[in-house]
Amino acid sequence: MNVIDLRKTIKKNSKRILIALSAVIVLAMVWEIFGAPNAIIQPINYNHKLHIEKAKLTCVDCHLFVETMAAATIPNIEVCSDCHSGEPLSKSPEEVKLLKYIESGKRIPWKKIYSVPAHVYFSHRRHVTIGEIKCIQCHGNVQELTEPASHPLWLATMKNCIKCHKENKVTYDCLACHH
Amino acid sequence: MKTINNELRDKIIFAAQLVSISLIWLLVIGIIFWISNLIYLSVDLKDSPGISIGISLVAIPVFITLASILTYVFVGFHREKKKHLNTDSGN
Amino acid sequence: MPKWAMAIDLDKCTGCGDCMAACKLENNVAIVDAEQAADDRVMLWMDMMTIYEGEYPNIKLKRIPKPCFHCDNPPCIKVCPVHATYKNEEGLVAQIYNRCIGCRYCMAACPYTAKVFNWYEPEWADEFKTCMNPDVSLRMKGVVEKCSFCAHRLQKVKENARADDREISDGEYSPACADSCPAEAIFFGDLENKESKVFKLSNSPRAFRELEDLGTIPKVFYLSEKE
Amino acid sequence: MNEETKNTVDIDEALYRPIYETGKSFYFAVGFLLFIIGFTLVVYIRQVYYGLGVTGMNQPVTWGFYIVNFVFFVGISHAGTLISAILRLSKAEWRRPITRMAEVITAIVLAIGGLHPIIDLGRPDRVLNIFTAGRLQSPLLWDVTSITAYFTASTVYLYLPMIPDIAKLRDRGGKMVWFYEFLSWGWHGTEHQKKVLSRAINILMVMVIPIAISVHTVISYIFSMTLQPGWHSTIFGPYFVVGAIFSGIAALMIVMISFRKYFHLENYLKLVHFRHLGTLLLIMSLLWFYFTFSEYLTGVFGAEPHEMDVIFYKFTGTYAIFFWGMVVCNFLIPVVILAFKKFKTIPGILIASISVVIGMWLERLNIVIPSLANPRMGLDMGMYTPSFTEWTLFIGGLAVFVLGFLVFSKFFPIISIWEIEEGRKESVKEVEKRVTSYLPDPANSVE
Amino acid sequence: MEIQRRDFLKLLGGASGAIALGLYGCRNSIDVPERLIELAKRGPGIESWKNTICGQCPAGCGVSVRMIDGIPVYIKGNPNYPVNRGGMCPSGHSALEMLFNPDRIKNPQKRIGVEGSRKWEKISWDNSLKIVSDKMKELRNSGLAHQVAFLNGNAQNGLMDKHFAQFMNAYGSPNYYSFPSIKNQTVPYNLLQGVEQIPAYDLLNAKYILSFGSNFLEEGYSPIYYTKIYSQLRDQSVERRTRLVQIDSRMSLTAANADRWVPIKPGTYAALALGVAYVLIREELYNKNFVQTSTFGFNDWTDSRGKSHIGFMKNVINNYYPEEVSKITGVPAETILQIARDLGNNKPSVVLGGQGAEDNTNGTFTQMAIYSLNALLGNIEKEGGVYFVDVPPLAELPSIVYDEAARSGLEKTKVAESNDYTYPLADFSFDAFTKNILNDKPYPVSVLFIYKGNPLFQTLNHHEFAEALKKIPLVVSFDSCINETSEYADLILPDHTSLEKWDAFSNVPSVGFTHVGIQQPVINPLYDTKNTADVILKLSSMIGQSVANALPFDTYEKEIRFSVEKLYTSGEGAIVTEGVKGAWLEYLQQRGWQIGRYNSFDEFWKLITENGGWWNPIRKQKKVEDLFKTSSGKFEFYSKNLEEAINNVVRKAGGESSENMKKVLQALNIHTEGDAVFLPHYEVVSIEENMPLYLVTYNLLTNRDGNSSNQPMMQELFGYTVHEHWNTWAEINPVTAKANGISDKNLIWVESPLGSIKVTARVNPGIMPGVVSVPFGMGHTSYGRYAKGIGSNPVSLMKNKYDKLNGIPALQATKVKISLAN
Repeated sequence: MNVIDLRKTIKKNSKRILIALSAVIVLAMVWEIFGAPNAIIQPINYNHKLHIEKAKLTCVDCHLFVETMAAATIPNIEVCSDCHSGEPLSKSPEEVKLLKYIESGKRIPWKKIYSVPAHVYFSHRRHVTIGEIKCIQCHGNVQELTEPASHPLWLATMKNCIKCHKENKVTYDCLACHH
Repeated sequence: MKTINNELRDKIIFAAQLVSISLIWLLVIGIIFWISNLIYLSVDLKDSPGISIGISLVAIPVFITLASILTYVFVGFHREKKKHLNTDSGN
Repeated sequence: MPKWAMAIDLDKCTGCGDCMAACKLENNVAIVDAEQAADDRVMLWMDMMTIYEGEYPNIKLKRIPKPCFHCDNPPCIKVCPVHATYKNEEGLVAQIYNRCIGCRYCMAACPYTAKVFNWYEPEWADEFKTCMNPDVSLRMKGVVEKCSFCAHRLQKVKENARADDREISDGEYSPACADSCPAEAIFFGDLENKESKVFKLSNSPRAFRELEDLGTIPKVFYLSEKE
Repeated sequence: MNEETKNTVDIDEALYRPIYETGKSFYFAVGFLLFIIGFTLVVYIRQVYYGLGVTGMNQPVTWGFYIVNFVFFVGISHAGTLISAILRLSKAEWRRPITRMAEVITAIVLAIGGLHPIIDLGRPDRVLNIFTAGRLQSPLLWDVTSITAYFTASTVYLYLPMIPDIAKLRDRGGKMVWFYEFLSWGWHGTEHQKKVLSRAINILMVMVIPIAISVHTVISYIFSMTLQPGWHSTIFGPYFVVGAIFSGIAALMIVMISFRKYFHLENYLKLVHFRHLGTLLLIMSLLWFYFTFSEYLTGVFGAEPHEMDVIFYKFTGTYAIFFWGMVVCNFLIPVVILAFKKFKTIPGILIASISVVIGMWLERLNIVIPSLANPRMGLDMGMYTPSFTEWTLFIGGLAVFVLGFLVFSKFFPIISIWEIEEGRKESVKEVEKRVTSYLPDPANSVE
Repeated sequence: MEIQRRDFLKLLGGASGAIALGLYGCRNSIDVPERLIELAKRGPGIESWKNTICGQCPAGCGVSVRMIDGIPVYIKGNPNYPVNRGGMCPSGHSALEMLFNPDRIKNPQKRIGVEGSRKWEKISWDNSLKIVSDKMKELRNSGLAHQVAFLNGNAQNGLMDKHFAQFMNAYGSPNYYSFPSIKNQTVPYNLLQGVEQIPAYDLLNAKYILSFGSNFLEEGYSPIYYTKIYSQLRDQSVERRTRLVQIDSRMSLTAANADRWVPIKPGTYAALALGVAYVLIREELYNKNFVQTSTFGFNDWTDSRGKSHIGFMKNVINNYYPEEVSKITGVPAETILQIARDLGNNKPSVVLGGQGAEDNTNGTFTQMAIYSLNALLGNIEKEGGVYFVDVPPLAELPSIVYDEAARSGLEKTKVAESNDYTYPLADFSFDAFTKNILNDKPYPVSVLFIYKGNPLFQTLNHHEFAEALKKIPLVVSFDSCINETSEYADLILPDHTSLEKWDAFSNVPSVGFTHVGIQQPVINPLYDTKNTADVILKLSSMIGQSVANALPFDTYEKEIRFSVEKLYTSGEGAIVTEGVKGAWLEYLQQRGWQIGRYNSFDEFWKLITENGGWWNPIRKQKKVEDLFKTSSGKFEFYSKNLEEAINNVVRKAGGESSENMKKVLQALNIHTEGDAVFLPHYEVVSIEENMPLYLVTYNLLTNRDGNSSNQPMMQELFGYTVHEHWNTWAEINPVTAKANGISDKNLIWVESPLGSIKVTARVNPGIMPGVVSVPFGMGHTSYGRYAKGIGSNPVSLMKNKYDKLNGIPALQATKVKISLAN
C-alpha cells in the first residue's frame, strides 16, 4: 500500500479511528480504577478470626516481635507447633496442611503482602510501641478475617508514609527511613 | 474535487498550526507548573525558598513573553490573511 | 534538637586505619577491584590524609582521618539539584541514594573531597552478600555516597531511648569509627549538650577545623597540640 | 503551479541550489554522519548499562569531557543568536548573509550542549527527579531553566526571520509544499504582516541578548558558586560570556567558510564579511586575554595556597601543555593573523578560527579539570585521561552538529533570501538616509 | 459515517489486550509484592552479639561479633577484653571476609596430578583421615615415627601449640616446630638474662621511650595493646608527657607517631645502642647501683682460671665513641649525645628493640646491645621498665606414657637441627630444616603436616622449600584456603576459620599481664570443614595406643574446658568484665577475694565464654633467681650462655682450638674476635652484592603476614597510608628518586641479584636516602581470586640470609638497585 492509499484510508476512516481511540482510553481508565490487582493466595487458608476469638490469641502471640523489633515476623512452624502438634485441633482441612508442614519440618512458604523495599528502614517497634499506632490502622480489621488478606489494605509507598507522618506531625526527615 | 481537497488541506494545516501554538503554551504552562512545584517543595522543606522565588520571577516572564511573541505573530499573520482571503473572495 | 559532631584527637591517633575498615564494614561500602583502584575509584567514606612536614631528617608525618565533615553550612547541599543531599535538623548532612541522579555536582563542590561515586554497579561475591549490614541500604551504580555519621545507628538509639522514655545519653550514639578506634581518638556526641565530651573537646584550645576560612563550619573537630 | 515558479528565475537562485540539488556526496556525508551517530548511541547505551565507570573520570576528577564539552558547546552557541542580535540591533548592513547561519549554529549546538549534562548523569533514568523533586536553588537548575529559555528564544529567533523565506519556498512548490505551508504561517508579505514580523523580531532581538548572556553567566556560576580554588571567582560570568562569543564567532566563520566553499556562495559571503568578523574576533581575542590575565593575576597576587596549587598545576603541572596550548591558540595565533592585513585572508582567518575553537575548548578543559585534580586536603593529585567512550561521545556531538547543519541546509536557505532582497531594494536608500542623519548638518543650518 | 460494529470490536480487543499487558507490569510493581518475596527470606533481623578472639593475626584481640539472625555482619573490639579494650585493627574487621571467602576450601581435597598443578579432587573426611592414619601407623610400627614432621605456622600463643606438641610427643616425633618461632626471638634475653620470654614494656610509667626499630604500633606482637597505651600516653587530661624517639630506616607508623624520628642505616642499630651506652657511661648517667649489684661483666673481670676478660664498659669505651658510631650509622654525633642524655636524665626511661633491629644477620647481638641499655638504666623489673609476665595457671595436658615407639622416635635428632655449626641457639631454623630435608639428613621426612602459615610465600628460600615439599611423600595441609604452600600438599584438610572454631589463647608476647582468651564459634561451620585440633584428636584415637591416651578428649572444646578449669580452681585473676580495672582487681585480690560471682566451674565457663576471657594484671613478686636465670644469677653483660653455646659448637667442630673457633665464628657470621664476641657488640652485616640501595621490608596493619591478601577489603586498604590500593609500592627518598630519575607514582623496577619486581614508586621524605622500602603482603601466586597476581612480593628479591645464631631471617640485608620501568 503506498502512502497516498494509506492517507486515503485514514481520511476515510478518520471518525472510526477517533471513536476507537477514545474508547480505548476510556477502557484504560476504567481498568486503572476498577481493575482487580492480582490476589495473593497463601499456602494455608489461615483464619485470623477463629484464632483470635476461639483461641484467644493476640497479635503479639504469633507476630512475636511487633512490639520489640523492626520486623513483626510472620509466624512459621516453630510458632504454630506450639499449639498444633500431633492430633489436629479441628476438622479443618487447612490444619491438616499445617500439620503436614510441621511434621515434615518444612517451612510454610507464606507470601508477604506488606513489605518495604530494601532502601527503607521500617520499624514496627517505632510505630507500634513508640508511636502507639494500632495494627488496624495499616493492616485493617484483621480479627474479622476468616481468610488471609488477599491484598494489602494499605500500600507502603513513600507518598502514603509521608501523608500519615505529616498528618500526625511526625518527622518526615529522609534520614528517619532512608540510610 | 481539487478545491474541496485544498480546503480540507488548508483546514488541516491550520489545525496543525493551532496545535503547535498551543504546544508552546503547554510548554510554558508546564514550566510554570514545574517551577511553582519546586517553590512549594522548597517552602515545605524549609530549603531557602527565597532563591527559588527569585529565579521564578525572572524565568516565568521570559517564557510567557516568548510564547506571547509567537502568538502575536501567529494571530497577526492570520488576521491579515483572513482579510486577504476575504478581499480575494470579494473580488 | 541535638547537633551531632565528632572530635578527632590527632595527638592520640596513630593512623592505624582501623576507622577506615570499620566504616567500610559497617556501611557496606563497595570494594572496587584492582583495575578500578588504579583508576582512583576507591570508595572510602573515611579517608586518611598523609601530610609530611619539614625537611629531612626532621620531618613530621601527620595522618589525619577524614570523614565527611557534616558542615553546618555545607557547600554540597546548596548545589544539589534534587534534594538528594541535604542537612537535617540534627545537623547530619544526609545523602539519599534513591533520589540522587548522579550529577556529581556535590562532589565537585565539596572542598574536602568527602564524597565518593559508584562508577560501576557495586559487586560482591555471593558469599559476601550474606554478611551485609541490613541496616544500611546498598547503593547502586551512578549515585554519590558519603559518610553518614552512621545515621542508621542514630535511628536505633533514638528508638531505644524513646521506648525507654529517656534522653539519649552521651556516647550512646557513636559511629563505627569512633566505636572501634583503638587509640580512643575519635569522640562523638551532641554539641548542644554542654556536658558532652565532644562539646568540651570542641572548646579546647587544641581544637581546630579544616579550612575554617571557607565558612563551611565543619562539625568534625581536630585536636592537636601542634596547630 | 510548479512550472510557473520554476520559470521565474530568481537572482538569488544560488541560494536555493543546496535545497533543490542533492548530490551523491550529500547522501554519502549524511550516511557517514548517521553511522557515527549510531555508533555514538551504542557507546552511550553501553555507558548507561555499565555505569559511568566506562569513562575516564575518577575520584577527585569527578567531571571530565562531558562537562567540558557542555560548556564548550553552549559557548559556541553564543555565535549565533547573540551576534546576529547585536548586528541586527546595530543595523550593520553586512550582517544580512550571516545572521541565518549564526542562528542555526545556536539552535543546533545548544541542543547538543544541553544534552551533555544528561549524558554526564550517573542515573539518566532518574532525570525526571529534576521535575518532581528539583531544587531551583542549585545552579544546575538555573542552567536547566536558562538553557531552556535560550533554546526556546533562539529557535523562535531563528524561525521568525525565516518565515518569509519559507513562504518563498512554499510558493516555489516542490515536494514538501505542505510542510512549508505549515511553517509559513500564512505569510503573504503584506504590509501588516511585515510590520508584525519586524516588531516581533525587534522585541526578540532585545530579549535574546540578556538571555544569551545569562546562559553563559549561569554556566560559569556552576563553577564559581562553589568554593573551589580556580573556580570561585566573580569574574567568571563575563569571562565565560566573552569566551563564548569568542568561540562562537570562530565557529561561525568556520561554518561560513565551509559553506562558501561547498555551495559556491562567494558572491554572498565576501572577504569583507570575514574581515569584519575577523576584526570582531581580534577584539574578542584581546578581551579574552585581558580577562584571562586578570583572572590569573588576582590568583597569583593573592597567593592563597590552594589557589596557587591550582595555578601552578596549570602552569607547570601535567596540564601545562594544555594551558600554554590554550594561550597560543586563543591569543598568539589569532592576534598574529588578524592584526596584519597580509594574513587576514580567508585561509588565514580559517586557521585563526580553528585555532580559537581549539583554544577555547582547551580553556574549558583548563577550567574544569585542574581545579578538581588538586583537592585541598593533602590528598593525592588526581589524574584524568578521557576514555574511548568520552572521545566517541565528543566526536558524536560534532557529528550531530554537522548533520544538523547539512539537514537544515537541505530544507531551508542557509542565507536569508528576503533580507538580502530587502537589502538590495531598500537599505541603500535607508543607509544613505541614516548616514546623513549621523552627519553634522550643513554649517549654514546652524543659526 | 457508519461505524461497523465488527471493526470496532476488533480494534477494541487488540488495543485493550495491549493495555492490559502494559498495566499488568505496572500493577505488579505497585501492589503485589512478588519481587519482595526475596526480602521476606531475610529473617526477622534479630540482633545478637558474641564474644570471641580474633584469629586474623597472632595478637589475639578480643572481638565482639554482631549477628543478625545468626549471621555475623559486623565485628568490633570486645570492650572488656584487656588486650585491646574495644580497639581493633583494620585486619580484624575483615575476618568476615575470611569466613565468607568465596575461595575457601569446602571439603577435604586430594591432589591429583603433580605438585602445584592446582588439580584437586574431593575426598571424604573418613577416607582422608584413613590415608593419614594408616601412613602414620605404618611409620610408627616400623620405628620411623620421627619421620613425621609438623609445622605450625599459626604463631598464636595458646593451647593449640601445646595440643600439637602433645600429639607429636606421644606419637614419637621430635619434629614439631612452630614458625615464625617466638623462641628464636627470645634468644637475646635468654643470653643476657636467662629468660625464654619476650619482655613486656611498662611504657605507661616511662617518661622517655627510645625505640630501636621496634615498630610496636604496627608490627609488634600486639599492636593494638600498644596503641591503647600510646593513646593513654597522649591523653591530654594527664599531666605527664612521655617522649617517644623512634630509630628506624623508614618512617614507620611508630616513627610517624614518635616525637622524633632518627633515620639510621639498616643493620647498624647495635652500633648506635652502644654509642648511646658510651655516653651513658662517660657521663655517668647509668644506674650504678643496679650495675654494681645485679650485673656481671660490666667491668673487666678474671675467670676462675685466672684469665682476664674485658668488660662491657671497656669494650664500649674503646670502640663506640659517638663520632665513630656516627660514621657507621649515619646518625649525627650530636643526635647520639642528645638521645643518650635524654635517656639518662628522664628516668624512668625505657629502651625497646624490635623488627628493624632484629631482622638482620646481626640481630642477636643488636638486640643484646639494645637490651643491655635497659640493664645500664636499671630498668629490669622496675616501674617504667622491662618485665616478664607470669604464665597463666592453665592445666597442663595429661602426662604422656611413652611407649617404645615414642621413646625411640624422640631420641632421634631433630630434622631442623643444623648439620654444620650454624644456628646453635635457634629453636627452629627454616633454613636448616629445608636443607636437611633436601639432603635427607639425618633422615628423610615421610609425612609433613602444615597448619596454617604459608612458608612458600613468607620465607626467604621458598624455592628450596618447594623442592623439599616435592620430596616429601605425604604433605598434609590444614588451612582454610588454598595458598602457595598447600598447592604442594597431597591432602588438604580444611580448617575452620577463626569465627567457626574453638581455641584458647594465652599471654600474647609483650602484653603486660597474664591473660587467657577463649575463641569460640559464632556461627556453625559454613562448609564441611573441621577444626584441626579435632582432626588431631581423631587422628590420635585412630593411631591408638599411647597416642590416644595422651589426648583423652572427645572434642577440642572439652580439652579447653579441662585446661581452663585450673584458672577457676587457682582462684587467681578474674574473668574480663566491664569495670574491673587493674587497680581495683589488685585491691580485691590482695584481700584474698576471688573476683566475680561464680560458684561452680560451669558458671565460670559460662561467664568466660560470654565475656571472652580471663586476666590477671597482678604480677607475682619475683625472686632474684627467677629474674636472672643465668649461671651467675645476675644480668650478664658477658653472656656465659653464649660462650657455652659457642664452645659447644667448637667442641662439635673438633675440639677447642683457636682454629676451630675461627671456623665456627666464621660459620656464625661473627667477625669480632676475643671477649667482645660474648659481649653486646656491633657486628658488620656483610652484603656481597654491589648494589646501591638497601631494601627494607615491613608488615602493614592491613596485612600482617600476607594472610589477609584474600580479603578484598584488606587488599583495597593495603596501602591506605599512601593511597595505594591493591598495589605494592616502594617508598624512596626524594634524593634517591632524583638520583635515579624517578618521580612520584612512576612504575619502577626494584632489582636484586635474585630477581626484580615492578612496583609503584612513592617518593616521600619518610625514608632514609639510600634505602628502598617495600611492604610485605602482596604478590601471591595463589591464594584465591583476590590475592593472585596482585602486587609483588619483596621477599622474592631477598637472599637466603639469616641470623646464624637464632635463625631469624635477615629481611634487611639485601641491597638492590632501582630503575624506571616503562
